[in-house]
Amino acid sequence: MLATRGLTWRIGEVAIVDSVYLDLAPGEFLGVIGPNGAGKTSLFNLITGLRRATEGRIVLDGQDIGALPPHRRARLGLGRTFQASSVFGSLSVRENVRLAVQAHRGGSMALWRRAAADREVAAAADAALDRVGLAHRGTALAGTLAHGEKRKLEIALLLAGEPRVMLLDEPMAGVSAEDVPELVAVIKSLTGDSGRAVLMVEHHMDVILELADRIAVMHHGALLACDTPETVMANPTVQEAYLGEQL
Amino acid sequence: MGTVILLALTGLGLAALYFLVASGLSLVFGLADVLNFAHGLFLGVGAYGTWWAAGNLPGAGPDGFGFVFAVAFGVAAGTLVAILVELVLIRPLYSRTIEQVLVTVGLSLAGVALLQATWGADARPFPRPDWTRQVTGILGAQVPNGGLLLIIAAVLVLGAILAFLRWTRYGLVIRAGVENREMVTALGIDVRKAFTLVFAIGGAAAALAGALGGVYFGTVSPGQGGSLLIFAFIVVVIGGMGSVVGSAYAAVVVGLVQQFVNYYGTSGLGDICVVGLLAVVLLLRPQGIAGKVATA
Amino acid sequence: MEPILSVEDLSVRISGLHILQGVSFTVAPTGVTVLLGRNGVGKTTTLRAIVGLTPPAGEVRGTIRMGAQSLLARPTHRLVRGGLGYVPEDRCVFAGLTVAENLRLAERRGTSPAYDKVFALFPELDRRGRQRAGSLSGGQQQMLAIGRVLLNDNRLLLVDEPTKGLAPKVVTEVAEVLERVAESVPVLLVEQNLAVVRRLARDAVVLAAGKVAWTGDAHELLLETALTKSLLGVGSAEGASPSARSELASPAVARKDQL
Amino acid sequence: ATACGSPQDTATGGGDSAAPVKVGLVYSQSGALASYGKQYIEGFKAGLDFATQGTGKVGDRKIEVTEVDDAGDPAKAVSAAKDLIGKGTKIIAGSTASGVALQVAPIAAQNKVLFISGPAATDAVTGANKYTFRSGRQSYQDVVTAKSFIGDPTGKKVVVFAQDGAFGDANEAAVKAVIGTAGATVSSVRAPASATEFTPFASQIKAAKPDLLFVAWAGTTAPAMWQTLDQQGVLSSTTVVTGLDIRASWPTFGAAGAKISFLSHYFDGASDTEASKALKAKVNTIDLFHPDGFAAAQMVVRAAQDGGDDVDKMVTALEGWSFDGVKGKMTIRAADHALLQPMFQAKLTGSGTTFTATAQKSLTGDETAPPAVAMKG
Amino acid sequence: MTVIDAPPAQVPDELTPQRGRWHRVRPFLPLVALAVLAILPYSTISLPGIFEGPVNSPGTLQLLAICLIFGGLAAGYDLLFGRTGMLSFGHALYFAAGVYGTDILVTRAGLPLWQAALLTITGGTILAALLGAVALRTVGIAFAMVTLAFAQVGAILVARDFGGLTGGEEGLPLDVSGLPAGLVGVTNTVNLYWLALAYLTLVVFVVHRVSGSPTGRVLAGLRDDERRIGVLGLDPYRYKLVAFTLAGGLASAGGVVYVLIVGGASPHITSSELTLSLLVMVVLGGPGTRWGPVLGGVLYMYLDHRLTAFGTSDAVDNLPAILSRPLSQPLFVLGTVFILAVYFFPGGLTSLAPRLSHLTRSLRPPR
Ligand SMILES: Nc1ncnc2c1ncn2[C@@H]1O[C@H](COP(=O)(O)OP(=O)(O)OP(=O)(O)O)[C@@H](O)[C@H]1O
Ligand SMILES: Nc1ncnc2c1ncn2[C@@H]1O[C@H](COP(=O)(O)OP(=O)(O)OP(=O)(O)O)[C@@H](O)[C@H]1O
Ligand SMILES: CC(C)C[C@H](N)C(=O)O
Ligand SMILES: [Mg+2]
Ligand SMILES: [Mg+2]
Repeated sequence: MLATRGLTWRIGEVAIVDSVYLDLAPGEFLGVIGPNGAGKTSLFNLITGLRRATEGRIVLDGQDIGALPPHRRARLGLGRTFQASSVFGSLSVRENVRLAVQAHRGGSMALWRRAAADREVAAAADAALDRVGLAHRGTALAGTLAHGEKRKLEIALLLAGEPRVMLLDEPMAGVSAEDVPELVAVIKSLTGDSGRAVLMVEHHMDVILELADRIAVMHHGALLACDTPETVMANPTVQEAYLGEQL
Repeated sequence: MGTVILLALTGLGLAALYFLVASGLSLVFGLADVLNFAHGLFLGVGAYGTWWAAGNLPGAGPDGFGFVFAVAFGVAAGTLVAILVELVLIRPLYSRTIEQVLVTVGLSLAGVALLQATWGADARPFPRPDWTRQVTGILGAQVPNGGLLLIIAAVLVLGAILAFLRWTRYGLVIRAGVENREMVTALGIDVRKAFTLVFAIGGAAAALAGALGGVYFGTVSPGQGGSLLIFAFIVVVIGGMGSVVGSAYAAVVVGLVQQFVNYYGTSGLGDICVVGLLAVVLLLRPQGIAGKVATA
Repeated sequence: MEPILSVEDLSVRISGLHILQGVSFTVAPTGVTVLLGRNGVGKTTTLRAIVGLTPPAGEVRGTIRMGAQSLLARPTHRLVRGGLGYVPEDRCVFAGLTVAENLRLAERRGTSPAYDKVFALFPELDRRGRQRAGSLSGGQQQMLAIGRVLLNDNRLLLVDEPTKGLAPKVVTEVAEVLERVAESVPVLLVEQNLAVVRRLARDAVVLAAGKVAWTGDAHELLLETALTKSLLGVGSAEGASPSARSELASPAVARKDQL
Repeated sequence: ATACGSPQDTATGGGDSAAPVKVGLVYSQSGALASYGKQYIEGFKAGLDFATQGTGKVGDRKIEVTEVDDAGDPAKAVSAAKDLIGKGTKIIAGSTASGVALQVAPIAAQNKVLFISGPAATDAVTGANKYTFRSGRQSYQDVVTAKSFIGDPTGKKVVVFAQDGAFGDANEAAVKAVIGTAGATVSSVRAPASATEFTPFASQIKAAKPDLLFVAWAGTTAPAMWQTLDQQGVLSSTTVVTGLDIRASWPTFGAAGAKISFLSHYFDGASDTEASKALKAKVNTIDLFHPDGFAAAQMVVRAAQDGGDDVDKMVTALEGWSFDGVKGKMTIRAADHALLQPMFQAKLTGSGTTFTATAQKSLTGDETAPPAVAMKG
Repeated sequence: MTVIDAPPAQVPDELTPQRGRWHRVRPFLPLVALAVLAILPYSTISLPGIFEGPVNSPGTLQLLAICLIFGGLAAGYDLLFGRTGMLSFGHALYFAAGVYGTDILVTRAGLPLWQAALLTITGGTILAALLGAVALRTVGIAFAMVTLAFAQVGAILVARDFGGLTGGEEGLPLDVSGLPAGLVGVTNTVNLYWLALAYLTLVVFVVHRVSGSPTGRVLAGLRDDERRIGVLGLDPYRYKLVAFTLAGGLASAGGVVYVLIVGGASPHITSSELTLSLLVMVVLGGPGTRWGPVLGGVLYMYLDHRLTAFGTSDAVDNLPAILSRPLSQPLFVLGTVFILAVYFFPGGLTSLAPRLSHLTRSLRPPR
């Protein structure tokens, strides 16, 4: 479904992302792990078009999307969350999601229709909020949410776009341990549907192990391994490079 | 050949004037994040301060040491006003950029009007040593000494500011404070002092520009600062906000382009070219020549 | 033992929201005291109130004392110079400055900076001295943020979620560093990673709904799964019954350690 | 008073033989031209005193002057004019800036009130419409005076150095019309009004080697411009003519002043008329635009005396009228309302801050008469 | 656990239904205000000190008309600044295009007014679209400076008086001979007033509808996080260009009305100071609110015009020189008023209303 072919991003001489070959099958959940600074976020930025790759191709459903701007890629079904929450701070939580729904429905340049009158959009937005358990915060300004709530809202924004490929950048970062299961459940419920593929960066190994079908390990911009969780966890290089001495 | 040299050197004189205005603007703009429309006022205060001192202050005068003293007084006055503006008006509004713009816009209106109310709308002859009215023959070109004086002053100011930012602790604090004021405080540093300092430096550079600009133009008038300000802004942006070195490059480019195009093209084309240059630079390199680098 | 820090009836409002509603706890003069609680309960707000970084729209009431000295209404930079080290939640390194400059900035007047100590803990920082901090990875930035504070002698360290977004290996490293630091300086730590809490914490303070819900020995808290469940809440807030909620906030529960 | 009325009400002026004559003065009290405005109003007051023999009355009717500040902004001037007209004012005078004069003039014509433009120098006010007059000089008269410096222009080479824009255009056009048609070749060097560095222009002028350089420059950059012309040796290589501005600007010429031939609208001591004595008694030192205010007052009194409240009669009373103004004999040309007036040649001497202007020659109103233009409206 | 109620969302007010005592009446308040403004010229009430003459005198109506125009302009500018977060320093250009376009077409080309107006508004809109297409390749301060640069070119072109079209620094008086009689002459000032009122109404209505529309929602999103909008699948550039073009078109329409009211064009409307004043107006009133920019624009222009009278009044003249000299400079007073306004009404004038109601509520005895 999504494939990268020798994807490389250099700043000066340094390859931040170094010739990455990835394949994501429909319905697959691929976890990405790797030490801090391995280039995971950078890889996401390349795939979603926020950065231009210096070499290599990105193929979605057989189409090379490497030259498209971010919004065109999103319209082809690529959705992502950000490592640092990025929600529309001055809009209410519900408005945030409505905007995402609207974007998904085509985002026509309607200047004269009343947005609030669009019941379908509102219903879809409420459904997305419900799914992440934020329905009760609908009228709050997104900017005033606590960190964990923002993470949930990020996922709701993603959900609203009904992407076929989801890229989650550390969705658990900063979420209290006790809220993790809830968020994991939400993410799990997303992947069940209709052959949606997920690429998720996460440092919580238990979460990765619970969710991922395969795990890709990045190190110094390159792909160190990409295999089933068991194989990857048993790999001594991975243990040395990433996991270190377990607590 | 003589013409080219003359145009180049007078263009550099113009560039020096732009740089003196722009360097302070760029520092305040880039580092303290204040889009300071009142910068022209500091310039006016510097010019009027020098003018007033030369006429009224014992020991000061239009010549020799008296003139140096008058300029020092003007620069001190500009610096003082800048410090007061920062302490009284800008400080309570940190991190509220738009309000700061508004206040400085208000201040530029009120300040210029105040100068005008005090000393009248008309240009006043500026006291200056006679040698600044003369010319120096350089390779067949009769270069005005006032312009040469500006060039020398600009080079000195550039060096001083760079040294300050690179090698002093306050320079470091200023560069860090730009990014995250709160965090600088959380490291145990009183960041407000640093910003006052930035205003003081900016005010001093602008006041010096006012004083030397007065020498160069031969007059002072309340609106002088404002008209230089637009080009100074252009210089700041082309050079990259916060970058003093960038401002220096940009000032040279702007000064020379203006001078040469005005001579070889038609009048007014120079200004349009400069504006066009700004648009082109921003479209190709939105961060300006030097980019937003806090490293001076 | 006299506590190093005591917070009494701390109340914080930010633009109309009553975020902390009378929080009281103390920090022991040695070891790590951990501040726990669900997302958005006000942990960060508490730390920021202690170092005087409440946003301009905010209002702080109550008393905060370090020793005999009241901290409230004193400017942040004074507090920090007085030996209160703060490592913020989002690292906040100066992206445009080099690593070395970030460290140099943190030197406090009148003390000699302990570069050898910091570089021993984080050799990476020594190697990358000339790199711009903005181009460091998240984990490297966290090391810089901690290293920056450790340059100086502190009477108390406030550390907000230092392991957030770090790889397990780095989490372990950071935990080790904090463990060593805590041998000489008391630490008030906000942490979500219970493994880290288990390893470091001696005392625990649990916040719920803007109030202190539990204080006491950290291991006692972690051992009793029932207690962690009810305090740190498994399941959503909507799920909890009203009676259970009021019980949490009631003084009887909060003083469990003194029973 | 009722609280309801028609939205198209305007006060109806006078009618009553003892009602005061309302005169509105819309001029710059603040803004860049404030000091011109100050001279204008001082001149106006002195002139009113002079023309009414100190009574401030025309017959039994008091002249009631309302002053409004336009700050040099045509929009404010138009608002003020509409306000005054709405209140029944039939005579408006003032306009320090040309831009203001040009936009107030049509308002006067639309509403059939008398408008006497002040210091605004633009030629376009002359012949603007039947209701518009002027109490000051116009650019064309400057240029004719300039011409008097070169004797026979045939075969001479004349360069105009002027700023971009209408002021410069008008001067260039006038030089071409006055000196060019008399046989000289006229070329021009133009610079942006905002220019701060004049070396390129000075070089161009020098390269042209003119017999006469006519400079039309207004604004705060003028001293820098003069200094550059001097430094680059332009002033000592040819005859340079320009208009003499207000006294405050004299010291800014510095040493260059002695090398310039000035044409002058007026300076203290240029004439020795009854009016100038009366004016001098009031203001001590007469400056450039005092005579304009003075003449405006004389015209107002004349209009009120002979026209009563009938604006058309006022127009008739003014058209073709000759009077003794500060400058000497002034004549309002009936065809286009140009104000024919004496002009002067002057030299500037002195140093430091004390300079004096001395008259070299004076030209009569007929000698400096601009060509008649057709009345536009 | 206390459930913390979220503060009233500062979402564009169109997007959230308002509750409260007033909520039944509220939707009609603008209509009432419009009606009052429309019949105002029938009143002969004098407000000494506030206006020179009775409300229906031409001078007062002229002043009000100018104020209304600028209220509309500020509201249009707010579509860029307050609602989309684009800081343009060149908005004056499109206004000036409206003013000079109409003036030149009527005075120099002799077109009938309606044709001139139509051509000008179309031209102004196309100009905004073209320049916007270029300028929007940059963001933030760079965008502000590119727009400033374009406007500066406009100002230079006007000042240079190419082909004698613009009249340079002297400006270009409007030739009224071909204009409808109802727009000419002091007695017809009221018609100009109604025209200005119509313009203001149009702008407020358009801005209101647009910001309540799906596109308006995207604009609000752009203000917060442009990158996010892109990742959601919307092209930020397109939306910003639409907002820029629309605002430019509204500004040039304002120019058409303004040239009729003032009876000519003068170069100071091309200056960057005008854009800065627009910014001041919006911030003074309250950016992103429906009425704030309008109020700010009206108040600014009112002060700008009236302060000249204040400066020359006897009350000021009688003060000691140290006070009367600065006070007789209108710009000194205007500048000082802004500075004070920033400190005393942060968030703009419209933020006063909720604060006042807070005050009254706390003064009311508890029940
Ligand atoms: N704009 C940039 N300029 C220079 N270096 C950069 C830039 N962006 C990223 N890097 C560098 O690229 C490397 C990879 O960064 P990236 O953010 O992709 O890491 P990551 O795997 O997401 O790490 P983490 O788990 O800490 O978030 C880091 O060493 C970082 O310093
Ligand atoms: N500047 C602010 N304006 C409005 N509300 C705020 C502000 N800062 C924090 N809050 C609110 O205060 C509450 C507590 O926030 P705080 O960041 O202290 O929580 P936390 O316990 O640190 O959460 P987390 O574990 O997610 O970091 C949240 O509900 C948040 O929405
Ligand atoms: C320089 C002055 C004589 C200018 C004149 N007042 C004008 O407005 O045209
Ligand atoms: Mg990352
Ligand atoms: Mg927190």
